[in-house]
Amino acid sequence: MEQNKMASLNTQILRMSGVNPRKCMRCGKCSGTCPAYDEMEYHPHQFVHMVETGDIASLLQSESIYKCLSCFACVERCPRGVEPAKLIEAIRSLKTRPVGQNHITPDEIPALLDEDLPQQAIVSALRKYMK
Amino acid sequence: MREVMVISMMKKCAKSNLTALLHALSVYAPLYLPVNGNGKDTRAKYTRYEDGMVYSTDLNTVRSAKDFFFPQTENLVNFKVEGKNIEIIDPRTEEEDFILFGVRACDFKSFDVLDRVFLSEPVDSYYASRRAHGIIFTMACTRPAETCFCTTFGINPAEPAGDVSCYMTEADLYLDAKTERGEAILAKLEDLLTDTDSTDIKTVEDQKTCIASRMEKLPLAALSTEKFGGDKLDTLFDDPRWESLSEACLACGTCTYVCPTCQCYDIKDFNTGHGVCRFRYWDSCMYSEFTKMSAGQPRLTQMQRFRQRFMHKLVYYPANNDGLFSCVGCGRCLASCPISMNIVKVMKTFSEEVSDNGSK
Amino acid sequence: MQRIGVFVCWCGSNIAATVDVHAVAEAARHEPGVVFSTDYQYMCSQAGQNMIIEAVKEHHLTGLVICSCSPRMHEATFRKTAANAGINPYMVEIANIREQCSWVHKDMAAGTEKAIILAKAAIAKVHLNTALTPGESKVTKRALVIGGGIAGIQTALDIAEAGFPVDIVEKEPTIGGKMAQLDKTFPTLDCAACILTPKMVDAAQNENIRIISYAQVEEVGGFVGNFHVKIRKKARFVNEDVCTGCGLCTEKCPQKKVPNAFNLNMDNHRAIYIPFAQAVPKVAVIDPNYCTMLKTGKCGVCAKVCTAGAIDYKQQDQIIEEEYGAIVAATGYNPISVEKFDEFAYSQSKDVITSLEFERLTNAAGPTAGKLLRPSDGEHPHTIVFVQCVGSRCAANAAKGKEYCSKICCMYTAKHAMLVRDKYPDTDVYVFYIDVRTPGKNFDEFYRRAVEEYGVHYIKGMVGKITPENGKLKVQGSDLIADKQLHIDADLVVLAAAIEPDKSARPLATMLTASMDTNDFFTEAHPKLRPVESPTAGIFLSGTCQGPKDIPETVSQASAAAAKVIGLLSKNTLKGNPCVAQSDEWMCNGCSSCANVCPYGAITYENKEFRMPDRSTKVRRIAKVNPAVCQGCGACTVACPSGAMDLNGFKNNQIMAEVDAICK
Amino acid sequence: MQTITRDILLEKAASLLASGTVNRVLGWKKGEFIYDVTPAVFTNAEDMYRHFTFDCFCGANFSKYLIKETQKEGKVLVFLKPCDSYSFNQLLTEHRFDREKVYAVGIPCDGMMDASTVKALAPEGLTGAERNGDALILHTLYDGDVTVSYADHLPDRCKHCKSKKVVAYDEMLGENGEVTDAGRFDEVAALEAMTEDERFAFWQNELSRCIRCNACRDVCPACTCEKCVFDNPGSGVENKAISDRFEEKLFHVIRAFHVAGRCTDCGECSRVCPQNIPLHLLNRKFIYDIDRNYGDYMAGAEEGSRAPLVNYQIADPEAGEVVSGAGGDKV
Amino acid sequence: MQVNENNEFRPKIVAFCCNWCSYAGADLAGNNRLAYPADIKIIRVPCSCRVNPMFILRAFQRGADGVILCGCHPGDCHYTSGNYYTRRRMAMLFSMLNYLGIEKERTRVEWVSAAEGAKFAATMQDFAEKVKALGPNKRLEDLRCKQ
Repeated sequence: MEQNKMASLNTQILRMSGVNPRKCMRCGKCSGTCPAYDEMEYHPHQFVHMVETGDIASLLQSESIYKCLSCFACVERCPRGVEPAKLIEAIRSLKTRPVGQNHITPDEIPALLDEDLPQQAIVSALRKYMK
Repeated sequence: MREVMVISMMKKCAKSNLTALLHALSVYAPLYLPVNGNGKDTRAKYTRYEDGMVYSTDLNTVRSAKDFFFPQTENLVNFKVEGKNIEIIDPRTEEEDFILFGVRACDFKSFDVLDRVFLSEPVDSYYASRRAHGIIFTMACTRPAETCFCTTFGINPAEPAGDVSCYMTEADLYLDAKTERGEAILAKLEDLLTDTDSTDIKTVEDQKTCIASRMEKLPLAALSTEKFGGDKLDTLFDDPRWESLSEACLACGTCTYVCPTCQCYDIKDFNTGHGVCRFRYWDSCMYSEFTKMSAGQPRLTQMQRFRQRFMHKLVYYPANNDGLFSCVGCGRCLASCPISMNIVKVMKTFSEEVSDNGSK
Repeated sequence: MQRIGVFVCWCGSNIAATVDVHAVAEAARHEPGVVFSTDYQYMCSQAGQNMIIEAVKEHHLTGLVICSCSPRMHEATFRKTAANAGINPYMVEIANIREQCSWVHKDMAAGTEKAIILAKAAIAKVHLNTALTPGESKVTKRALVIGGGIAGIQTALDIAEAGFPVDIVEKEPTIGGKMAQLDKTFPTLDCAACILTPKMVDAAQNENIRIISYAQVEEVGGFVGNFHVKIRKKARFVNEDVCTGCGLCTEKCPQKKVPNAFNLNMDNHRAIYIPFAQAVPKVAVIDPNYCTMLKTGKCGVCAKVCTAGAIDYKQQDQIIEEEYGAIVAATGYNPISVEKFDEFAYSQSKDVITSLEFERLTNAAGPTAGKLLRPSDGEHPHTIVFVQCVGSRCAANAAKGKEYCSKICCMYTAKHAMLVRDKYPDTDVYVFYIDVRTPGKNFDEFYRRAVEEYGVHYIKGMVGKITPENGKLKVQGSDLIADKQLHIDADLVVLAAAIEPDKSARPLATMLTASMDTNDFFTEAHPKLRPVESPTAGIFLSGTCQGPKDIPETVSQASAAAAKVIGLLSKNTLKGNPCVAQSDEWMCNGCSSCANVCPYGAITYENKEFRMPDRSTKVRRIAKVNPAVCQGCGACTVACPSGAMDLNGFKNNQIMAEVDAICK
Repeated sequence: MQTITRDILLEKAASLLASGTVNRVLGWKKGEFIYDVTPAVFTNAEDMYRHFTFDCFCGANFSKYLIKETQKEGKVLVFLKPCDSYSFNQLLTEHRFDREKVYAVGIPCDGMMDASTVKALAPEGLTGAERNGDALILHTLYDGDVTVSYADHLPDRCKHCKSKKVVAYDEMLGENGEVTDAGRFDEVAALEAMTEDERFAFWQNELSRCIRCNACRDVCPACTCEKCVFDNPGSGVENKAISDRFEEKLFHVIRAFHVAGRCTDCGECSRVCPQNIPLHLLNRKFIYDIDRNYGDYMAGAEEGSRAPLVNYQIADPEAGEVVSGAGGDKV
Repeated sequence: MQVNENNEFRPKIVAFCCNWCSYAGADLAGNNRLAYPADIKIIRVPCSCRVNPMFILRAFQRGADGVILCGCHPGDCHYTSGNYYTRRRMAMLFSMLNYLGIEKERTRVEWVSAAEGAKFAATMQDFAEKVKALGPNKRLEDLRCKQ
């Protein structure tokens, strides 16, 4: 039963993201390029691998999905066009879409802003949290 | 043809009883009548009547009524081949009576044009048999279209002839038997018909007057055959205007196939794998392959083929048939030609005064 | 009407056991046109063949139907029999009643019924057969090799050795190609120049070889055995026959700021130059874009110093026209441009270089005389990072990069890493790799030596970002084994750029009507069985123009191509396959659909004047099939909407007659 | 946007004739009624002032006539609507005429009415029509004036217009439009969504009306064979008449196949069909299949482009994957 | 329509096979005595790209109940690219036939190499069964050709 649910979650992630994790050739360039690498429990190439193998549960529970900055560097640089960030975004959406599940509310954002935060990151943040 | 003209009382049928009338006719013999289409094309076409069908009052069917006597294709003879043996088979079965309902005056006149071709010696027995078994109910045209010009050829859409002539009014259908065969069939329908009185006759006469006045107001009412006829070969054949008239012609066969009087056909063998079907089918003088012989085609250019069609209708046919033109002014070609070139434009062009660079 | 004889073979019991051969012969006898029908134990035996010959004579047969084994087995046999009997060999049709009937149907009734139908289909077809004669064409005994790299040189040498004249057309002023730029070669580490330059000299001295350098093919006409080629030899403003290659002009020329392409623009040469010391031909060339004399009419220093009087400022491009029997494409490769990969900062830092640039930097004849120095400051680098697969193995739809593996990078990177560690043991060398691919003789051993003996740090992972900062290159990459992100401060980064076919290959392929794949590599006639031939007859492929290759593979392919060329040139005439396409010029409307699908470029167009049925004359564009080039696939017959194109031996009406007979 | 009127075209033609740029003009000649416009060649401005017309009934695609016209001496002026210009390019791609012999003037188009559409609105006694913006006023003999929406009653090909951009011209009059997509595959998709039985019934009903007049073929700018296989006794498929229902399908399938990848979707086939068979739905099916399986391709959009059926990609889908069955949407 | 003694429908099937791969594959099936229904009749063509859509329609007209076209695997064509054109052409044709309501199981393209005798036999077996299940071809028949 649980397995079925996970399988359907997996399908949903693939559909939402439009990502085909099988295209990954395990070069690790996504993780090589990721600015938030050290913050993460699971790294971009692992995200892809875990989705491919169906290990969704661990991902959903991991803080890593909020650590992704949505900078899309991995999407830009992946030689195979796998687009890991889209996958992460899909997983995050799956978690935050149900009412009240937001990791953080919009009201909390101003308090978290600091001077050095680039504009791009703010936009990314909104993209992340205002689904 | 052989019908004996009769004078008998016109009958009438309330329009509310029309369905019952059609049903009764279809019981008498297979009945074909105009019915609107149910696909992408909703225009009327002759359809074998089945209960539930509704008679279409459209002015004219897309294809003419000639199909019933001269179908587009028909098997003439079959050859059955087995190994090196050949057996000859006549595919015909006994022809039965059938009824054509709603034929307009122009189409009815076209049968006359065809008869002169197929019923003169040697008689075409395939055509003759069908002609003998067809019972025709004609219908007067109350709303002639802008493309109508039957009056140019002396046809009166208010007096459509046939075995039975019909007139449709708001409330009734009037049926006027014109032949014995028509009378006989009306006699069988007597439960559904009532006799007419002077008011009815006046109603029908009023309709005829109305039709006549409407015909006069049509845009093509003034079209004249003055410049045409059996004796005009020399004046028309070499006229340079054929070039420009035929310039845009695509050489498709639309005009000939919708025409009620075009009667050219070709005969061909089809190898079925078990033998041969020898069939005839409409041909079109517009086609480059028309009357092609081993030495080639007699008419080499589209201009020549185009000219052939109109010369045939307006000169050659009348020359051989007591001045009868082989056009009945139904207007189908006007509506269907892809490039809108047609007999009216041809006639009008040649009716214009010729400038000095015109025909000799 | 044909007079057809039907011969049903028993094939011992192979056919007769499950097909009633008498019934087949009997059924065939009743078919229209059949005047003789019989069955026999072994049709292919001498006795059987004699029986056929007798029947032809006795019954005046014009067509034969043999109901027997597969035509792939004995069609040729029975065609010969027909010829012996005095009828055209192509008046024979085979009904395959063994492999496709008796052997696959156990039921006698079903097998016999099917055999009869197959016989009838063959009879129906033979009714429409016509006599066919193969065409012949002569062979010009001269070959053209396009490209003077190691592939072209090897091919030319082999052809010349066999005694045939061969021309090498090279677009650069010297032959040698990429190999001349390399330092050492893997896996033996011998020096490239030491093994290449003797071959270059051999080529120059071989009397069967003519080297047309600084030249390009401009036009190709004709077909296999009879190519007509126009070659443009660019003006080098130096009389090749007179120049002694002394090099004095290249030292005296006042224009010193001409980027040296041979050294990948890492240093400069003069406006008049000899590309490198061992150039062949060793003749100077003037770059007209930089030469003051040619640009302004003032200078003339080189002419003044040239004792041989070889300088000719008025020299014009020269067109050479020549006939060839065979053409070999050996156009080679180039590294892709890596500027598009922003993350590797190639455009931002001089210290990010490509592997080919690295070759020049370590080459004794290179800009640093073989000392490994950073291009930015000439300092010795202490930390070097090699990045593999730059632009190789990308997704098919990727905006930058290639889908294929460039094949040679793993090995040369190992070589580079090893050489660095050998010469400069104080240097740290990191190689980021996705996979290390070493299938080749002594290849993996070589790579392992780099790791085990020379201590190169191989990191499974990829570099994500390089940032130049304070004279260093901050390399950020992943280490997938250690599961961490690495940050290395490097002095030099070497990118193993993907390789791609030379840009000149595409227009050349069009001229040759040779097909190419989507990556602009030439397509081979068959990927396994005809790897050195192009589908276009008479066009052969040598080296990397066909796909990424290392030197040993390139040389093997070059020799293989030469062998094919020699085979072709040793024939005096070529006999064609008569089952070729034919266009009915009255029906053709010249739309070019057929030429678009023809894999052999056998179809050309011409404007021809016709007297039309309406007695007018009209010039019409019509297709012509060259029967010497057509291989008879029939692709054109279906591409042609008007049915003007038909295929001899498999005509539309023949196939339809078979269909009819089968479906009856 | 400047509205292109008869006067503007007349003026252009007259000046090109006067300057000697062209020696004749391929244009529309007014007919007896409002809708029966005939393509004609004018050799002088005087004739044009008398007979030339331009209104919303000038739907005929002139490109095919250029094959014949360019055989003559001198340059011919042709007015190209967006649709016509695609055919123009396609014909050039197939080397069907000499571009040098044509002076092409592009004109914008916002949809052309055709005869059968207006005749359907007023089957009897249509004496005239006028267009005023979106209002099309039909004058009739028996029902007075009938006003309908122009846009609503455009024929299918214009309702689902593929492009308002003239892609080939020497000179453009008015403002060029853009490539549009007005849901031209909606009808095909609806048919694809039916079951096989329903589709068979639909096409049986439509194709059974065919009278093999060949108008669709003869008007088609992609059908420019010297001799059509259906006219060639040697082809084995020649037939002049439909003697069996099979032949309806044979003719229309083969014709659609022969123009597949070359058809510019001008819709002339459906316009001229005297039996109102929606023939464009066959051609659009091929275009739709090509777009979905081999990438978007518009024949005639670019001169010299390679038609999809004389081209291939190694990664093309297999035949079995392309066939879209009942309700079949291809993923 | 053909029936056998048990009054069972026997389909007529035309198989076009390219000379270099599929025809050789069929020969190999024979060499290995791999049975498939006798309803299959093979027509040899040089390349699958020689098959004109007209041949396929012709077969149906003349009484075929199914038509299968076999060629070399993509990339293995003896003529390098013939089967790529075949693939597009037949994809288009079959899609169109299905669009007209012709059962899609009546037409098939299959790649069979010279080494795939077993695949050839299995493919033919399967195709014959599918066509048989559909029953006689009514939608593309020509009544004149029926006996």
